[in-house]
Amino acid sequence: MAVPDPSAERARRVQPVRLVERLGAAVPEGIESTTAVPKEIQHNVVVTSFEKLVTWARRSSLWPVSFGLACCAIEMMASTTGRFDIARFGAEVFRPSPRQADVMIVAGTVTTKMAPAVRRIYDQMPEPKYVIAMGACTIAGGPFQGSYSTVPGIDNFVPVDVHIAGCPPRPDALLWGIMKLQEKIEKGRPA
Amino acid sequence: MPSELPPLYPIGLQHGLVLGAALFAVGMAGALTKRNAIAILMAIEVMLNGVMVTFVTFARHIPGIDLGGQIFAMFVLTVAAAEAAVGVAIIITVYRLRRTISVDQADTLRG
Amino acid sequence: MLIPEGALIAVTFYVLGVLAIAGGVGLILARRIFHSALFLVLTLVSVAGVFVILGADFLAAVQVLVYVGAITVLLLFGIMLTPQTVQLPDIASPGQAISGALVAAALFVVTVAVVATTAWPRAAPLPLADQPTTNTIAFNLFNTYVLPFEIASILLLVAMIGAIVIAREE
Amino acid sequence: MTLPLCPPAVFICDPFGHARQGLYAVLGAFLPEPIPTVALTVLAIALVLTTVAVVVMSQVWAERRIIAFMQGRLGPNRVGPAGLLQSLADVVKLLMKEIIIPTQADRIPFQLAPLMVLVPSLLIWVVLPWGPGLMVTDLNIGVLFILATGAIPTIGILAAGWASGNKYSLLGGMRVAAQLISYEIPMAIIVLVPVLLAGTMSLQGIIDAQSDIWFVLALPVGPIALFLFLVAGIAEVNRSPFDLAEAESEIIGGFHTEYSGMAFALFFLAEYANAFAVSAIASTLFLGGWLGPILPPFVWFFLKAYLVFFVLIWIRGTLPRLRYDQFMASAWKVALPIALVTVGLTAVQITLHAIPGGAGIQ
Repeated sequence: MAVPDPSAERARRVQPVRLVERLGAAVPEGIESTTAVPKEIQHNVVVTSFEKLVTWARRSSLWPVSFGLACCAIEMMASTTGRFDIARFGAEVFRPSPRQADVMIVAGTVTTKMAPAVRRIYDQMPEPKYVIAMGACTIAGGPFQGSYSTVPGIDNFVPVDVHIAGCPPRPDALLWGIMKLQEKIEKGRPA
Repeated sequence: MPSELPPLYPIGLQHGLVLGAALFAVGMAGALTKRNAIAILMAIEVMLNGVMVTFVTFARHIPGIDLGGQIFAMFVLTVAAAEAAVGVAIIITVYRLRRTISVDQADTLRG
Repeated sequence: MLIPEGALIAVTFYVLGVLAIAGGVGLILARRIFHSALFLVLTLVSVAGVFVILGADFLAAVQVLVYVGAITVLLLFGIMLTPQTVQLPDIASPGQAISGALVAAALFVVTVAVVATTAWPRAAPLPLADQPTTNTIAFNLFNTYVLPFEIASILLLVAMIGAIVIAREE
Repeated sequence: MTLPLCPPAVFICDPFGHARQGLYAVLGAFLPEPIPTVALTVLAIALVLTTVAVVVMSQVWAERRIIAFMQGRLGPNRVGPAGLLQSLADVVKLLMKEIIIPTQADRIPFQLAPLMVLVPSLLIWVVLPWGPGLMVTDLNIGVLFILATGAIPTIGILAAGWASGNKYSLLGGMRVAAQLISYEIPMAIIVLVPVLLAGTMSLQGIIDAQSDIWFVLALPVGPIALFLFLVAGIAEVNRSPFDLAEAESEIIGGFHTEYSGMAFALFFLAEYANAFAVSAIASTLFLGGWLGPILPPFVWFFLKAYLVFFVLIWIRGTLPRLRYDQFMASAWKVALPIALVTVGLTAVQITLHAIPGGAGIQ
């Protein structure tokens, strides 16, 4: 990046560095890691099928945290209604407490003031956890890019699994994002 | 002693009474040594439980026709409920006035 | 029978009795008042189990319903409504604690001595078969013991009104 | 009833009883006496536990599908046929999730609380009669046992709220305790109506007393009692419209805010097991339990219980959540007086022998 972005700099300052380091190591968490299985028993049928079962369960039951930041959140709410029905994927269980959620749908403009709160919600979620960045503002600041108050993309402080383009993305785009996330979980994360 | 006990019911009268006495003593120790007023209330509940065990043991082993021991245990239960309600109300009032429920500090009337 | 039924009952009785006493001791020794309340629950439930063994099934259910379901919850409410900013050590001064424990121990010894030396009447206990006690209790409560029953209800009413009046904020 | 009952001699009418007799014969042939009885009791407990798990999963699925239907949606339909495996996926996922214990938490009560909530709700299943003689044990104080075990989870919930070290958990815990105590009183009084009508507290005895007429049809007290029982029951199990303890928009889930993974799943399991228990108790006390023509008794039991549970889902899909003061006022100022009057009326009717099907007191 040739031109240093002051807001990006600010966003980096709000991040809790220790936690980013932990994530920066990009260790595959939980059961889906095959590296933990010793070589001799890697072809063990039970382990493999159990792993498959867990992966299947994780991709089939993605409970989002219920929080929204701006206009994209309206589209996120619309995705639960009859026309789109996020419930078909078992993802209508919007948990109010991040402790019980699997996926954080960051929907809307993330301001520098809000960034620590977003990061905190991410930290409060139990592993394994996923993040969907919904909309142009969340991905890269959108129309507010370069503004003094907007974070140019949440990749600066949380690891994002799926980006959904649009301003705002339609609810079907969010559904597409959830399906992409399911594919990603199935293939094993980080892909 | 065990030979005198009927074969169907192995626990003698004395066993139940000793359990009741032990509960009463433990509760009494708690009531005498704790400082938190609610803890004292709890200890008193343990004492009342000891009394109830004693009553029920008597109802079991000295059977009248009317299970009077169990009925008395029920009255003890009633008294315990009333005592807890009034006790907690008093403690909350004391807390509201003095911001503490330690019985050592609620000594306004001491000369 | 491989294991005699009587032995099973006796073992259950002793385990429950030890649990009840352990709950009482834990209540005294616990540092946090909330832990004391949980120990109290242990005592109350164990005593309910003792009641079942002593053939008082109705009373056991009432014990759980009233003591665990109502009185303990009331005490927990009391704990939560009186937050202590300063966590004091909850045991009284050593002198008082030791003398209190001694008095309680002395009482226990005296009671046990009395229990051991008294010549109790040797009436045959009821057979262990589950006789429903509910009917007997209900019948006697409303015949022989109707006056204490009414007094108890008046006591409850007075306690209720008193508690409301005392705890009410003006 | 003009239609014949399912004869217990036919295998399909009483498969559990026949299986029990067969197993007992086989085991008793070469094992000394206490072992077959103990083994069969353990088997019965295992069967009940499995049933609880399956029932809870089916309930969650049914609830999500039915609510979706009522809202003009489809509901879960991607995982397994018609989304049937959705609950299984949820359970496996929750099993494998991290369990976070907050630093502010009081560790031992925090970890003990889910068990204190779950175990009593499983205990209630001990006395639910699936068919004639088909229960783990038939207590002669069955109704009181249900009320007593139903009182224990309050402590667990308060412990969860207190031990989490979170203000929302504490608020949720206190709310739920106040709510459970308030609605336990009308509930305890209203179950006296079937107890008075049957003259016994044993659930099996109450069902036997309904062989002529279901207690819900014992006019005029029957329908009032059933309605009040359902209202109090919904409040007891924290379901909408009385889910103030878990009001997501107010206190982010109440007492289980800080619970994740399996610990949360235990609360979830207890909640649905309780919801089904309330449905089953309502059908036992008022709708004749396993009584019914042609079909086997256990089918009738589950049919009626699921029917009542459907009503609970229906209420959830229809009514908004109450405000807290309205909720408490309706307990103390409406439900309690109505319950008292209903029980009094029942007693008067029974003494006058003016109630259809009433056992009466000599």
